[in-house]
Amino acid sequence: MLRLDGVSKTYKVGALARKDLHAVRDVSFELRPGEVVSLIGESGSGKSTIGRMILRLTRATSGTITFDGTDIATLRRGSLKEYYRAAQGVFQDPFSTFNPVFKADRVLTMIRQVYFPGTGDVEWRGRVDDALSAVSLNPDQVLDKYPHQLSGGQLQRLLIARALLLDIRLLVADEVISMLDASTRIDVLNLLADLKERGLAVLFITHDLSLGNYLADRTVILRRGSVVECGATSAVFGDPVHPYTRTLLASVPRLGIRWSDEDLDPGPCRYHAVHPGGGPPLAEVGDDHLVACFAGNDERECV
Amino acid sequence: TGADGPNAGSGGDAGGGYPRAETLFTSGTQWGPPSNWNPIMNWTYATGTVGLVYETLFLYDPLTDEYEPWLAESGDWTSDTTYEVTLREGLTWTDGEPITAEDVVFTVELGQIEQVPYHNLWDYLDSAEAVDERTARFTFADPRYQQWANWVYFNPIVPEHLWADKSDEDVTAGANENPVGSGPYLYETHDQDRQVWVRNEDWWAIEALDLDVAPRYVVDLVNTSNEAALGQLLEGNVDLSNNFLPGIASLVDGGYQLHTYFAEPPYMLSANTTWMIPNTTRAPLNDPAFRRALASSVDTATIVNSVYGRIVSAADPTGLLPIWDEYIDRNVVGQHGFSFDTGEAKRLLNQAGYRDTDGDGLVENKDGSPLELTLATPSGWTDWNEAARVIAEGAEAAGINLVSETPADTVVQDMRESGEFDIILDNQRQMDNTPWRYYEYVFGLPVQEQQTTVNYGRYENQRAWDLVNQLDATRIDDLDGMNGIISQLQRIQLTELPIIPLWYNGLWSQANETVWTNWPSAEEGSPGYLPSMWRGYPQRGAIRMLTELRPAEQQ
Amino acid sequence: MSDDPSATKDAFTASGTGREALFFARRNRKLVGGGVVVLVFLLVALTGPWFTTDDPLAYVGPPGAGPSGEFWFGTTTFGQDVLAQFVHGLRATFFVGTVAALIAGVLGMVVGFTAGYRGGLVDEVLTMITNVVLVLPVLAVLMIIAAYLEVRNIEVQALIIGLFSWPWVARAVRAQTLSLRAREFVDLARLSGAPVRRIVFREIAPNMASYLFMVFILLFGGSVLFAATLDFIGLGPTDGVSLGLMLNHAKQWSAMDLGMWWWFVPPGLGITSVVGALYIMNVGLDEVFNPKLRET
Amino acid sequence: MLHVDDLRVHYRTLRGDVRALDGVSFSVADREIMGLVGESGSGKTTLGKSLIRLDGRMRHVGGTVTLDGTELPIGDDGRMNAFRFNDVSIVPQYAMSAMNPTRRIGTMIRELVTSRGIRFDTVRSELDRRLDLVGLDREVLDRYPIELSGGMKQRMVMVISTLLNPKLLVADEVTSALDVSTQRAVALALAGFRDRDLVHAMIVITHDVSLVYQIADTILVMYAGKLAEKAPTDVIVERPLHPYTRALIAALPEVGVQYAGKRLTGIPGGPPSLRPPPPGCRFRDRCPVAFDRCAEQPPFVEVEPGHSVACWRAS
Amino acid sequence: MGRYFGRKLAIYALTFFVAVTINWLIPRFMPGDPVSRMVARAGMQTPEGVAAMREYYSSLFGFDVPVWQQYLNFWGGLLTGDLGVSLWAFPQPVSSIIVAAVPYTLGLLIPAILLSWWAGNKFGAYAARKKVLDNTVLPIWYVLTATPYMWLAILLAWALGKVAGLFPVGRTFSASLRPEWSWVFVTDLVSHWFLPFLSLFLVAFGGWAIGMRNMVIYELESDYAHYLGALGAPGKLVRRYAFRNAMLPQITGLALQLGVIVGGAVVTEIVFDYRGLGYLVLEAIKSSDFFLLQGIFLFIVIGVLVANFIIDVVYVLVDPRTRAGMGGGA
Ligand SMILES: Nc1ncnc2c1ncn2[C@@H]1O[C@H](COP(=O)(O)OP(=O)(O)OP(=O)(O)O)[C@@H](O)[C@H]1O
Ligand SMILES: Nc1ncnc2c1ncn2[C@@H]1O[C@H](COP(=O)(O)OP(=O)(O)OP(=O)(O)O)[C@@H](O)[C@H]1O
Ligand SMILES: [Mg+2]
Ligand SMILES: [Mg+2]
Repeated sequence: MLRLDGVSKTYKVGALARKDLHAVRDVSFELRPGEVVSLIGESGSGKSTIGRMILRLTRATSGTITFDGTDIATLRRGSLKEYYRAAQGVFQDPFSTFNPVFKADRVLTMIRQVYFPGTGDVEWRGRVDDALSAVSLNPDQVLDKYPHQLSGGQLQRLLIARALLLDIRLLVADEVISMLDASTRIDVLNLLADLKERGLAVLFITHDLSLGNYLADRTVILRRGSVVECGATSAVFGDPVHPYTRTLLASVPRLGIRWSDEDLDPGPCRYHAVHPGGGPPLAEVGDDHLVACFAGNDERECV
Repeated sequence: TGADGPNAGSGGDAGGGYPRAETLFTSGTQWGPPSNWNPIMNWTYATGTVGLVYETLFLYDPLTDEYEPWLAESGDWTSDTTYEVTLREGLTWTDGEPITAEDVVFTVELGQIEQVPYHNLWDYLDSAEAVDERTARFTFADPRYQQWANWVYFNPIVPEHLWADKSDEDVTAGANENPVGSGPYLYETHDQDRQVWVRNEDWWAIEALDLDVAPRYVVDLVNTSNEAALGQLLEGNVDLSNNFLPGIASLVDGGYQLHTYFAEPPYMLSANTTWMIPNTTRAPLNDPAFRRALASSVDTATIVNSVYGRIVSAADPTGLLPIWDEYIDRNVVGQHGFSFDTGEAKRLLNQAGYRDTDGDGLVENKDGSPLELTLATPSGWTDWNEAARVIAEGAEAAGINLVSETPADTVVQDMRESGEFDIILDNQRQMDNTPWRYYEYVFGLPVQEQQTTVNYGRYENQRAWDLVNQLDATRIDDLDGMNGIISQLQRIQLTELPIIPLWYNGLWSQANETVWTNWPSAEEGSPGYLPSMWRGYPQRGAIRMLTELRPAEQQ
Repeated sequence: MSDDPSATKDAFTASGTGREALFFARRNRKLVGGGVVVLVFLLVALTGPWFTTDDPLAYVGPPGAGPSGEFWFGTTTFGQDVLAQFVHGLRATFFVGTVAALIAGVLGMVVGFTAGYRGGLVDEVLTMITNVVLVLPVLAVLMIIAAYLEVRNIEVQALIIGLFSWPWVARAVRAQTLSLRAREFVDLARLSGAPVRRIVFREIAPNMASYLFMVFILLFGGSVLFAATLDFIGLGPTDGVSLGLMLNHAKQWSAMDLGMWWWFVPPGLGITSVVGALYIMNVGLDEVFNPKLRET
Repeated sequence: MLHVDDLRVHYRTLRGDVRALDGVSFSVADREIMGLVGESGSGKTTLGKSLIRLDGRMRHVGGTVTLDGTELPIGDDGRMNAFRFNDVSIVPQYAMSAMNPTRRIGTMIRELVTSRGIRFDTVRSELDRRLDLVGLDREVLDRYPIELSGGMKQRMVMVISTLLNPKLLVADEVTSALDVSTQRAVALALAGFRDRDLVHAMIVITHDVSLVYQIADTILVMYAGKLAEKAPTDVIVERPLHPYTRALIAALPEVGVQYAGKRLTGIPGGPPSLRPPPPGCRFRDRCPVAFDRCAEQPPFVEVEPGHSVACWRAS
Repeated sequence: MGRYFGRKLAIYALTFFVAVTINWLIPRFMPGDPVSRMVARAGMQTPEGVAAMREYYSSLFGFDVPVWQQYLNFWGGLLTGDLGVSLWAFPQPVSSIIVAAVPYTLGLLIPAILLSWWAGNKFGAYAARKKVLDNTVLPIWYVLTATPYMWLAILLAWALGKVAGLFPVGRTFSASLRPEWSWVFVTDLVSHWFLPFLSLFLVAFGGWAIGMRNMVIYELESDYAHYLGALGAPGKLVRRYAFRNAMLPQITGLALQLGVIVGGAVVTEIVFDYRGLGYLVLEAIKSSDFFLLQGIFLFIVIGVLVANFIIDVVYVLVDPRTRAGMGGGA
């Protein structure tokens, strides 16, 4: 359904935009209906940039992103609107996703103005109630309130409800839970899981490995804009190959297991084992399990 | 008042200043830094260049109507077409060279350069020659006695030995630093804000006329504004202010030791006439009847009393200055003169066919089209701006839609020269040796595309112009002859009203008596000279003011 | 002071808490006091001309008379009523301040929003222009322009002042827009298919409302002072009255040397009071909108 | 040895006082790292700040804090100054911006130390040692804060705060803004300070239970301005008694756990308002096991050695 | 860092170019032709005289070549310091008139700008920490900034000069003195300088004090100040840091205010009849001396640009954040 092909993003930074910052380099992956893909990486690795490119909030510098076979870069006004009917996003900070000047339910009204101008009040109210109950929100508690009167979890769910008002098939969830309390967070995660059951594809962006693992069918590990490892979640988490992935996993604080220095040794470069003389960016090391060369992106030689 | 008081720097040269008791501080003439000392550039040279340094053949005193031989010992018409001038004996330039008839001839011949202001001298002058060391003879093709009399007192003689090598540009636009003349003062120094002259101890008049100038230094201060000058005058930092100082009337009796020519209104001598100049090429201003109605609508008394606080006086209908009183034909004025009378103005309008057809209280043109006139005065000329408001109000009261506008003065100047105006104010004729200069201004022909000096209203009356030329060719001592012509001119002027005289501007002059006394005054026993340092006034006798000044008694 | 980054820092916190702001507004002595002064002067400016003569330039009294029962503020050298000139002049002051502030505010906002929201080359160019106008010595430019304008009335004056006062507004608005643009509700609006104009005016601008209001006050004050300066040096309107022109006239007719203090004290006091009260109101507003500055 | 006894700290606001700390009593032993966890708004930061410096709106309403037998004058800003840095110190939540941006770090430290009446030379060598300890180059002292990465700044602040070997160190959310690998380094550095006995006792505030589990000896759980439970780390994780603690632990996903396999559940509802808080047990409304008695505030009592809890069901 | 300055320089160069071009356009687009003006002033009576003079002045002012060449000549003259001839003080070169006036203006402006900035900052920082003081002086400062320059100047001149007679009003030094390095003269110069200086100082002072006060309040609320407080650093150190950091925006503020302050000097010089550039501007305007006006405008523009650049450099030197930001690294 959604396909990224060699997508790169270069930001021009510095005085007179003379410096290039390669935020995303040559990233490719695919998202199928009803599938959750989690995109994991440390801060600044380009996760949000990928999400924004998919939502066409930012344009890719090179590569193509296709949705149902259409290159989204070609979308114009009307067709873009249709694209947004099917693909929506929810962001990290629920408080900044709401315009603090206005009531929270304005995000719903905006959808009505653009997508359902002809809908009657009663019918609309019905839709809103449906969407809210899908995210287990009580309409009386959230409608007609200012954002600061609602909790982060409520706001985040309201945003998902907003997406549900449309017939979305793809949801980009960019760190939707990192600002939430441990207890609230799980509710939102469970909600996403339910949506997946309803056939929704979710791109789940996070830096928290345990959360990425909880939900995802497939996992993509990003480092400095490049994919270092990807594949089925069970494969990536069960048999992390790339040293970076291993470091990440070893650093995750887990209840019941204290940090130790084991598991950090990745052994010889598995990419080179497959492609000794170099080859595609990712090498297949198992069933639905790809990995990049162990060397960083900057070094040419793998030692 | 601290270091700034009149006695500051009284330690003499050693103290770094000009000894106060020996220095005369003047202001009111110089409106930009002293920038040239070229007597030919008679509109811009540093104050004192002519008079204190360069001198003229004669002085002319308008108050007594007398010519006083100055560099010249005498000057006479030896025939109808020849004039001979004899210089005093033993005159020298301040560099020691003798002043000779050749210098006089040279100066006159400079007029052949087109850019020299008196170039038109050669329209009627045939030749000039030095007869001997001291005598110069001028032969005229078409003698213009009045103009020539004007020339001999107004234009200074320059030294040939220093000027002969100058290029035409240098003569007409050069700065002439280090001026060498013959007068009572020498160039001392100048600065952005002042011109300083120091006494010439070898001045010829000390011996020849037993005259000497009292102040050792004359410091002429550059003006920034009139109000600043007032402050300086009140503090005694300026001895003579030739600035327009509104409100001075209320200060004369205020214990500031202020002195004016008259002790009561108008305090000042009248120096020139302010006219309202209608553009006679435009309807309805081309209609003498309308101009007359307009003239009657002006409340001159309010201008004199309120705008000027009575330091000016209302003008005679002819506009001739008080010094020219003898030339005014009272009969003509009695018959054709005008005065402020709103009712009369309305009557005249009605009679001439200007009626209020749309009932707004303002008359329309004869053809019924709306009539709207503007009176332009340069912005920042506050007294004129105020006066223009009063004029506009008076006109409105009479039913004339007259609006006062204040464009930048360059704009007004352009309007004036190109004739792109309805009505303006002007006052470009000073008191002078002959009313011919006045009538030349009023009737000057031919009208050119750009009118740069005369007849801005573009009034065309060949007969009047012929009379003016006839007047010019009349001898200056032929009073009856002059009056005969002038009377005819006045009849034309008052029936046609090409200009509308309103008030006499003063010869602005206020002195502080703290340091110097014996200022010119109308009082019995005081010197009656013109109290002004304005350009052109030293030769009108004002230089004699300096010879009459006395240091104040020191306490 | 006008470009004070501190003023922008917490502008966001202003929003959404309208009732709280109102609560603080009413309690804030600076805001209330300043507001009262401004309102009183506004009232005088609006109604005053009915109580004084129609023509403030008419010669209605004795020349140069001090304040008296008949002429509260005395008369000018010509016998014009200073009070009448004052109330008419106040009108001009409010007019110039408002119009110039509106022009500069709108220009600054348009440039600032465009530069901040569009970014890229548009931003570069606009920022460049802004900086160029910003470093021009504005008063010198205004003087030159004013000196050569043939028609000079209050409207023109307000216009040219407005045309040169916008750059710092543009800079501030751009900076705020940049930071607001990065906020996620803007992305959300884009995801909702809202057009650019709507995003700028319905999403970004309301968040800066309190800031823009304060900017307007500063612009108003600045314009009034600018206008007074121009008037004073004789480059003001060529007709009509204004407080600056009164000062100009008082100076030109030597009110100081003639001891006519009543001629030059009221106009200056009027300007200072109005602008000062507005500035103090601004501090009050800042305190209202910005919790950090509130007195505890 | 830190004793906190019935500490009450309120925030003054227009609409009445917020009772952010409503009677908390606990102690921290020497060489103990105590993790302080709880939901957002439960009063963790308030507690940390109370031990160091009350800000303008905070009011010390009651209770005492005793450190090694000396009572801290926490309500008196002036007298408290003598204890700060020397005896009690903090690594603040905002470590990213805690250093003066326009001063070289070394200069700032020198000025800070000097201002406390200590000659810089005397701590200079110690400073270098500490930098080595947390893995920072000594040359960072010549740099400006902006030239350091987040993790470096965090560690730098730790070094500064502990420079005078305080008896008590409060570390507030020191790792929240960092990514996992840096988080680990910083947390371990923190534990290192205790291990080398540079700090006697430490309170580590976080909302991440799994993180404190890695380094803390005991964990104190707060809920809505009150203490819920305190116990040694393993006890809290394995045998929590308070229903809130249990729910909190249960809501933590772990690597390897998938929703399909083990669906975690959150805690329904939200914490009560603290302005003023409702009577009785504050967790009552969200508690699956609440009963009548909960209308009364349960005391915070020790149910076994080192394990205290505030719940009627538990005691 | 080089790139940062490159960019700044580009802006300044562009500003300069724009300003010069505007400047060049002035006499060519505005009403009133300088040539006619000179001719008219001379009162030429004969048509030949008028024609000859026109020709002379046209070539003197360089109006006798095609427009593009006039523009190039203008730049050429500019770069060689030839700003043409003044009409107001004909035939003095504009440059020498400006050179004579500049010391007075700078003597007035530089102390007024720097002292008001320094004192305003000191005082503002001081007031920020004392609630009572703050509440009393803040309104005064606001009133000061709200005061029209000229009114304050008039009041000072009237009260201290005319009524109290403490200081002379008008002129740069007494007319009775010769400019020289003597005690009498210098005292006189200073006593004339004082009131204009004071008026400029006062009006600017309020603005700086307010700015500083606000900045310090924010700085005292910032994280590093809280951290220092938590470590028991004495208030003195915290305030010193707050002051230093608050100073940085004030430096930028100084650059921005320069243009405005130049304007203030114009007015002050008018009120006090002080012969600096401001007085020249007005004279040039009054007498439509385009060339002088062009020259002064250029001078002011260059002055403001140079001052801005210096301030930029200073700013970079004192604020590590800009340096780090500029490097592009960090
Ligand atoms: N608009 C932009 N202009 C310039 N650089 C940008 C822009 N947006 C992001 N970047 C840079 O691109 C890189 C990737 O940013 P991105 O936000 O995608 O990272 P991320 O993985 O989402 O990080 P985080 O976990 O902090 O959200 C970063 O170095 C960031 O600084
Ligand atoms: N300045 C303040 N004014 C009023 N109330 C405050 C203030 N600061 C905090 N509070 C309130 O005090 C309570 C405790 O806040 P505190 O910051 O201690 O929580 P926390 O546990 O640290 O939360 P977080 O995990 O979000 O940091 C909260 O209800 C909060 O709303
Ligand atoms: Mg991100
Ligand atoms: Mg906290």
